[in-house]
Amino acid sequence: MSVNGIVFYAFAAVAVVAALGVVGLPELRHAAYALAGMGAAVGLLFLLVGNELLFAVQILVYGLAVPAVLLVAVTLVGGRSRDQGAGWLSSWWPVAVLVAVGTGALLLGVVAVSGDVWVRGDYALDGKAVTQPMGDLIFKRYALPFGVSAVLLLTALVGAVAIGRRDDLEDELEAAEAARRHREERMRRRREDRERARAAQRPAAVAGQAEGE
Amino acid sequence: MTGTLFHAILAQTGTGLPTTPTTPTPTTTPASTFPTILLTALIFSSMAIAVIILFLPERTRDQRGRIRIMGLVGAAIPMLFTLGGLNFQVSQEFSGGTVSFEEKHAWVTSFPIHIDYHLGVDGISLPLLLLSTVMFTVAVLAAWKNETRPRLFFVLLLLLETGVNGTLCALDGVMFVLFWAMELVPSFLLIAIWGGTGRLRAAQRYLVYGLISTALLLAALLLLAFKSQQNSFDFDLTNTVGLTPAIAFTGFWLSVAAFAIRLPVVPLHTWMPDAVAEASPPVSAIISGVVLKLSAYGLLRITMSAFPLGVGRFSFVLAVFAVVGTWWGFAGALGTRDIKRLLAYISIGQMSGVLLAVSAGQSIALNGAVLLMLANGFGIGLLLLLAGTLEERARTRDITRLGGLVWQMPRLTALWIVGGLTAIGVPFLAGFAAEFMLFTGAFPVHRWATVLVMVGLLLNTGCVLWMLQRVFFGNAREAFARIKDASTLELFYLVPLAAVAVLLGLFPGRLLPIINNGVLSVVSRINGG
Amino acid sequence: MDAGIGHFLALSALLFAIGAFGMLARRNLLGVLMSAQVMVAAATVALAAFARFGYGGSRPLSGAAFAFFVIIGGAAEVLVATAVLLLVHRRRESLDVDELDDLRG
Amino acid sequence: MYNLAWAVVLLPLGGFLFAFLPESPRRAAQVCITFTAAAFVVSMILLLYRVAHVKDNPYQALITFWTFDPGTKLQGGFISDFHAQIGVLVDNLSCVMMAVVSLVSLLVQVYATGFLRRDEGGYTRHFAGLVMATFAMLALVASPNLFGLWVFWELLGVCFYVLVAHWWDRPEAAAAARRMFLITRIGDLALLLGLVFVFAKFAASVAQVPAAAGQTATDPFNFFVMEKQFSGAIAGHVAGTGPRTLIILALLVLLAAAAKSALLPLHTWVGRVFEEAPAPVTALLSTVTMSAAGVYLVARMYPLFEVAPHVASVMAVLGALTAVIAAAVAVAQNDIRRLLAWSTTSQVGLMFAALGTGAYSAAIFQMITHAWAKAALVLAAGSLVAAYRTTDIREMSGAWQHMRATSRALAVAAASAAGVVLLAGFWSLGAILAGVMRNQFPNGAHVAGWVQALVVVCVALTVLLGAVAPMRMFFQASLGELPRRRGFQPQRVREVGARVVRPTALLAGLAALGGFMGIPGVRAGFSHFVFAGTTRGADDHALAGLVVVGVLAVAGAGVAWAAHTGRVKVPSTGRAGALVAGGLRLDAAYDWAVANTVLRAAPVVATVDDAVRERVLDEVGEVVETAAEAGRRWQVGRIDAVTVSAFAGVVLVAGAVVLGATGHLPFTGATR
Amino acid sequence: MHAAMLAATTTVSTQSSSPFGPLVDLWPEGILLAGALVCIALAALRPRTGIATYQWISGFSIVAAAGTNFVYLRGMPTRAASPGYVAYANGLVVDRFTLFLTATLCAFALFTVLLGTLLSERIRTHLGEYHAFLLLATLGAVLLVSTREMISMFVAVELLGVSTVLLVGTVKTARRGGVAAVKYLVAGMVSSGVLLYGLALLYGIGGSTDLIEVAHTATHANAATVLAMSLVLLGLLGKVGVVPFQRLLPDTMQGAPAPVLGFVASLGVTAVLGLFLRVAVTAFPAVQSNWTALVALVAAVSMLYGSVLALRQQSVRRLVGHLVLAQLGVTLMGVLGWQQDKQGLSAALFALATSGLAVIAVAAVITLVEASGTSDSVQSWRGLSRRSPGSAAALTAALLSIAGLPPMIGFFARIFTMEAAVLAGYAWLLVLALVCTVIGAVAALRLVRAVYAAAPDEDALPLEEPGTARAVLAVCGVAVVGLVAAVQPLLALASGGAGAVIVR
Repeated sequence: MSVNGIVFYAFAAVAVVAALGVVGLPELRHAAYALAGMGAAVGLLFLLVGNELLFAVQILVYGLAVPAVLLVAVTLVGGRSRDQGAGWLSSWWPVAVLVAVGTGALLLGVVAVSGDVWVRGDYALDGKAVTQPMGDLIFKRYALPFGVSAVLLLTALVGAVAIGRRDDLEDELEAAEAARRHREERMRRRREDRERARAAQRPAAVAGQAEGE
Repeated sequence: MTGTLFHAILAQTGTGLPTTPTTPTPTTTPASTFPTILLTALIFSSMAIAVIILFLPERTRDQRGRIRIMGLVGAAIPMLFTLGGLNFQVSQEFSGGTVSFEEKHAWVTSFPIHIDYHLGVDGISLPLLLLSTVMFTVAVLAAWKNETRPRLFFVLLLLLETGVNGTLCALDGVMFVLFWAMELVPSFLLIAIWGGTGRLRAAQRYLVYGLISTALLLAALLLLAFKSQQNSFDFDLTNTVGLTPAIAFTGFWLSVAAFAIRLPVVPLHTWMPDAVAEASPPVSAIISGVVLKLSAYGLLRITMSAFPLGVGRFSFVLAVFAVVGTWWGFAGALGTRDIKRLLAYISIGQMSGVLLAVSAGQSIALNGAVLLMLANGFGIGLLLLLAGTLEERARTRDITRLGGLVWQMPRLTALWIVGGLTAIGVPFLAGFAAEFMLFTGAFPVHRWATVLVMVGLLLNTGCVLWMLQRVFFGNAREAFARIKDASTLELFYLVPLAAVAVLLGLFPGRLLPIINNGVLSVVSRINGG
Repeated sequence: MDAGIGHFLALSALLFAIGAFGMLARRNLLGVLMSAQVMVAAATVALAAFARFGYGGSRPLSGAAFAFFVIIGGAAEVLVATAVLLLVHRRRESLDVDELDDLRG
Repeated sequence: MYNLAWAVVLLPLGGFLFAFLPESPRRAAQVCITFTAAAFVVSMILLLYRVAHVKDNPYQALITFWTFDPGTKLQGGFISDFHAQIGVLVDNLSCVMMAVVSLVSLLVQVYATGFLRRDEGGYTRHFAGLVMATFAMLALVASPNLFGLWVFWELLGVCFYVLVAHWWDRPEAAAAARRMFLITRIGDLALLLGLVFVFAKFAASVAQVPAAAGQTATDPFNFFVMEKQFSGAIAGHVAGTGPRTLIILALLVLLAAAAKSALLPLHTWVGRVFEEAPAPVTALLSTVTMSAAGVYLVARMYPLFEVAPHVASVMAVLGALTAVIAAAVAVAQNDIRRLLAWSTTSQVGLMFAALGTGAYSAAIFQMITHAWAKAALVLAAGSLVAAYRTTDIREMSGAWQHMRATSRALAVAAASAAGVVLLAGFWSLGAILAGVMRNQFPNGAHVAGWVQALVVVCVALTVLLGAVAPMRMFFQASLGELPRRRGFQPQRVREVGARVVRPTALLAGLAALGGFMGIPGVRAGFSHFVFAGTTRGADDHALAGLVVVGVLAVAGAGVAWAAHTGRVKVPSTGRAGALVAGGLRLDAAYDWAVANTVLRAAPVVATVDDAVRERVLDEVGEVVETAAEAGRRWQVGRIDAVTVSAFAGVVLVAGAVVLGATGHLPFTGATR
Repeated sequence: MHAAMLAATTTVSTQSSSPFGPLVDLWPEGILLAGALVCIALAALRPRTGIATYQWISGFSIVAAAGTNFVYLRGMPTRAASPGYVAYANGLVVDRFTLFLTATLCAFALFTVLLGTLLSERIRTHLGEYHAFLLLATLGAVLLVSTREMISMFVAVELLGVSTVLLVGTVKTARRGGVAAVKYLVAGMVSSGVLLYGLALLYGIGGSTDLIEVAHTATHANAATVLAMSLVLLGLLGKVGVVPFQRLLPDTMQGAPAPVLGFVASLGVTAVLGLFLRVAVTAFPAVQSNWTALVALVAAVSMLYGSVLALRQQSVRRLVGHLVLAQLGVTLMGVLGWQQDKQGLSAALFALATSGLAVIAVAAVITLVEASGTSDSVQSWRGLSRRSPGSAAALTAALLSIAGLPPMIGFFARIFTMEAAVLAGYAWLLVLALVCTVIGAVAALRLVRAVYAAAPDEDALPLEEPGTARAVLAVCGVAVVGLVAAVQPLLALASGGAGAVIVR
């Protein structure tokens, strides 16, 4: 086994373990840390395939930024499920296991039988810097997605602010909203009362009419 | 029209010489000189009026009155168009061709299978158009006193009329389905809103059966369009193409099932007495008198024209259904105490006669079948309207609780008798020529079935008479002492209907050349034309 | 033995399945969000591996570029998702998948 | 000249239409009577003209009611136009019939003006109905083809449905009308089937029949065309037909006639109608319309029965049995209306027996004399019932003193009906007996010997028994003193007025003298004028018939006298007696059968419908609805439901597609 | 700013370019973006700006963006051989397909903007952002329908998805809005994950992010290709919201604010399904039988699920959601006959455009009804016809159209898709579609019956009908019926678009 192989297995093991941590650690805080670990491990794998740019971006985004945002969120919401007794897994987790195993089996199975279907080019990575070609690609060939990504990020930012901020007017709006709900609820109750009264009056023979909404 | 008839009588009675049947004299005026927008105008005028009514207010009495007037206008315009067209055709003896007033425009051409905006009437649809438009006009009058949501009522009624008239005029499969299904929702709502106590369930059943029928019809038409290799839904084209037996049989059964649901044919009929009994009188008259005739029309227009192989192959099965239908109708009529249900069962029995004609596939029988549709439409329609007036007065439709009403309402009783005798095919009323020709035509093909249908219809007769006797004759009853006879309005719309039934019975010969012209094109398909 | 395309793909599939399990099984929506990021990472691993070992066919490094955009898109997604989750939490005092069940038949 | 036939037919129709114009019922009645009288006058003119021009060919004129050229081949490869024509046919038979019908109708209507109270509701309706029935019957006898005959045959039934139900506030009256209508509808149906059968069998070959003068060659329903067709069929000249065809057709016609004329076992409506209908209606119905229509139909279709002698035998036997049984039952009746009803049935049975053995002229002759006698009897009986307020003849007596004219008419009519020597019935019964003994159809055919023997015996018995009932009725009602019983109003027993008496008397007079037109051997006699076939048959056995009838009739009258004076017991006790007195109770048996089959089954049908609708078809919908409801409830709102279902679905679908593509799935139908 | 940046980059244009030169192919996108930026800026600078201003801005942007279509159309080659202008390595394709869908999407967006009036009270803290998200979502949608390249596709999907999440959750105080946003988000993450993994595998097989090149390279129907195809298509269908993502539409529609409900079910669905059409017919020639089988399966189950589950829904919104789901199944059925001679794609495009209109009409009615304080339960919609006859009529027409009943325009959509499916050999699907049509119609008419046949609650208010909403209602309601007269022109346009998308 070459160094390359050893390094891969090491990073892969870390990534898998960290991923398991993300899905399996009861404490959300720990899961967020695990996510950072997984991001870093994957970033290192990017380095293994010789892509420094991706490595850098991955470490920045998934190693740092995303876990940080999530950690903040976790802190804001209190870290863990409110109901400690019910555990961190939803009640349907056996189904989830089944589905996940199915997914894994499907993907791994296909990968296993598809050893030679992948496209092979003549581009030799070794000894060549990829950052420059990557930059060319991103800014020339993929200029449109790049621009759109910028718009996407802008949207996300504006959206996060718009959704996340707590406005002065919010209480007022909330009161109006509560009034709406209250009114709907009241109308519903009244209607149900009327329905009951009508059903009581009506002889059983013409119960067919009760069907009408 | 009648003038020329009397002239003919006098001319014939004056001599003792052999008379020859009047042969159509070729005329030089082609039918196409008539404005070809006629049918479009006929179909959509009622819809246009409906749209106008939609925007009229209905708060005050005057406003409601205006709505009624508009409703009458919306129903009368198509009737005038139809009468004009009929008169034109009577004078022309359909010499201009099988289909007249034809309008054909390419509609959808981007698709592999084209759809045409193709309208036209032939000898089968024109008389039925008369039935439809007259009945709708009468229904508007019959609903004159309706004070609950008149706007919606008339809008729905006029939309229904558009659907019915469109179905009768459509000469393209998609247009046929379009109009065929278009009447579904208005009639569903008409039952569900203005009906009796069980209206919602009845409406629901009506709807579901109607939808299934539409789906089956669509399947049949798609099959036809695909398999006939004509790349068009147009009846003209698709009908001329021979299909393989398997396809023809499949399409045949699909279309038969579609129409059997709505005809209705036993055992698919169970929704029908329900719907007729629960709907308000004008609506039940329209549904039973007009809408259900569309399926009989469809049997001729689609099943027989497009899938003649199936008609030939499964003729006997259809005849069996016809026999079962008449007898079942009789038994049901005998077994019910509700006048409207009784009328519905009578109608089921009579429409089975149409099925018999279809199974026979003979021109005489089919002529009789078309006449029977008219007679049944006018007769049952009249009776259902009368049942409405009766229920309005006596507050019940239970035959066993009624009696001796002739003392209070002699005029209405007279109309009941005319309607009843029309329905049972007494000479000189509309049903007579129909049944006679139907039996005469069908007998050579299905002897025993014809005999059994005849007996079944005879028994239907008995039911009608028995009902009339129980309801109207006997001692006057105290409970009904305050009942009044027909009002002027009621006479205004009921008497013309009865008159039409009588006229149709006296002079079926005026319509027969027209009808036969349409029937011949159908029969020619059966005979491999 | 060097790590080949198969290894990377196997790792990717494994990560994808793990992420899927987390998405389905985690009770807290933030946990679901994190698990989703595992799935995204699985995809980027596959893309990068294809870009390396498949040499990207006629379009060298396209996969790597794709991975780049995926990472950026993922970040945007996390941002918005977090904001929405915080909003919901502020209203409902809960982020449990089985408690937010207003929308039902 | 023969065009006058149109006037005969249409004048009553005019009467019907104009009857509704005047306000007063009296005027309406006058209008009806006037038009009927006009029709009678014209028909007499026509008859006399015809008598004077007896060599003329039959005259036909037609209105095409509707017709069309089907234009295509029918199955079986023949082409035929369809004709629905009505019209008039003037030949000897129809001339005579028109005259008799219009005369009897006229007299009955006159009688009705006195019989009915004007203040009663339905006066106008009654007259309109009578005149409409007259129109229907006149048009029926004048019909030149079977189609027209059937049309008016139906119309006649409808008219009498209305007429019989004149007192419709009585449920029994309405029930009687309904019973009559439905039973005669059987006949209508049979006749309709016959029409259909004719068209199916003979329409193809009409073109081969040479058109006679005044005929439409292509109308398969025309009587003259049919005559040729029948002979052609028996000779094997008409494709697709043969003796069997003719037998079926003849049976249908016989059934139609039997229902209309109330032969056994379809006679059950007659008694009820006699009980419930007004006397004028009964008089018209039992003489020249309903009963006569059946006889007339057979007479018109005689060419058919000539070539179907087996059916003729059936008809003869049926008629003879009906005659003798009904005569026997009539003897046992004490109800005057039932007595007359059974008597009528018996007489009509005789006519059928005569027709069935070739005695065509005799049957028609009997129909006419019977019409006069029975009309007089019914009208007189109506007067008696009105006077005595009872229908039981045992409670009537002494009319001779107080209702002299009616009683005289009754006496004459009863004697005539009984066949007392020299009265009309004597001649006609004699002709029938002679004809039966002769047993020869115009084409030379005859019924089997044993049939003939049976028929002869039956006819003779009928003459004997048939004389008893009317004579007994006369003795009982007229002789003796007025009855003394509680509530009886002697002052009511008096003549109502000339309008009632004169028609009765006139009819009785006809019943007395009208028979002289049919004295055998006289050159201008009835059988020289009305006969079947092209030439008149021989007059064998005429004298024998007359002698036997004379003896039997007198004997019967004697029996009646004996019964009246109590020397002979009317068999009205015991099981058999009760059965006979009750009129065989066939109607009750029918009622029972209907009630236990159809009426039991009908509600079942409604139940089945409901069950199918609600238990089966609604259930199908219910299954879908249940599924939908279950699915809706399954849509729990929790968020992982979305992800789990989505992911599971993705894995399943993708897995299925992948496995399907690599051939690991057994089902590969999706990968087309 | 972005426009400038985009202008500065060089493009790799392989085919003919637009009348404006390659850089200006982004006219509609640029206009929409500019509109969004203006909205954001205005919201930041003048927070008190009323909704009318934003509606003017957004409306103008949308109309202008749609208007550029005519400019493109003027020089558009009609021959299918050179279907249109291509730029950014197939990342931007402007052909008749794009133009048809762009116009459709802009129409949907415009209607949504106009419906916003009744929402303005509830979102007055972030009116500007709301309109910006609308425009950005439209931008994402327009990009989606004009790309056949993986990266652009993915980014546009993300943009549309993120904007939609924000729109669904835009009424921050609403109890259900946030949950709906979360549901949409979570489902979107699942579908994104699936789509992404599928795209990754596809890249591995095809060696390029350009689907045209992938189609040329991936010529073997092996397991990996099939899996990639399945994942890509299922991912995209997941974004649309058909089976197996069957809960997406009903849930989102139940929770979203009423105008957004229509937006999601019309614009969102149309855009992604448009992309789906392009991807399906472009990228997988080797596994054609497999992807049609998959689509047939999904279509069948969607139809059945949607129509059956619609039967008993208590909520009007969910009812409509399920009807739309069934309608999407029918639309997918049309995709089966994707070859040019079967016109399945035209049918699908036709169905998308028409059903979108109907959905917007329903959304307009829901907006109006709920603005009067009525909840979304079928029970409380009883007697609507007496409270607002016009709304009831439009609702009926629109529901029937979605359910595919004659004589509404939706019936034609159904006929065409059925025809295409049958031409492609899927007769069994026709049978199923007919059954589902019946069931779906029953479900739709249940609401119609409630609206017409029952009396309204005594305390129900008459509807307030502001001009813009009424205009939307009138236009869509009339269009649903009136377009029947214009089936052929519309179908011809769709057919032109469909002709362009099939690359030989």
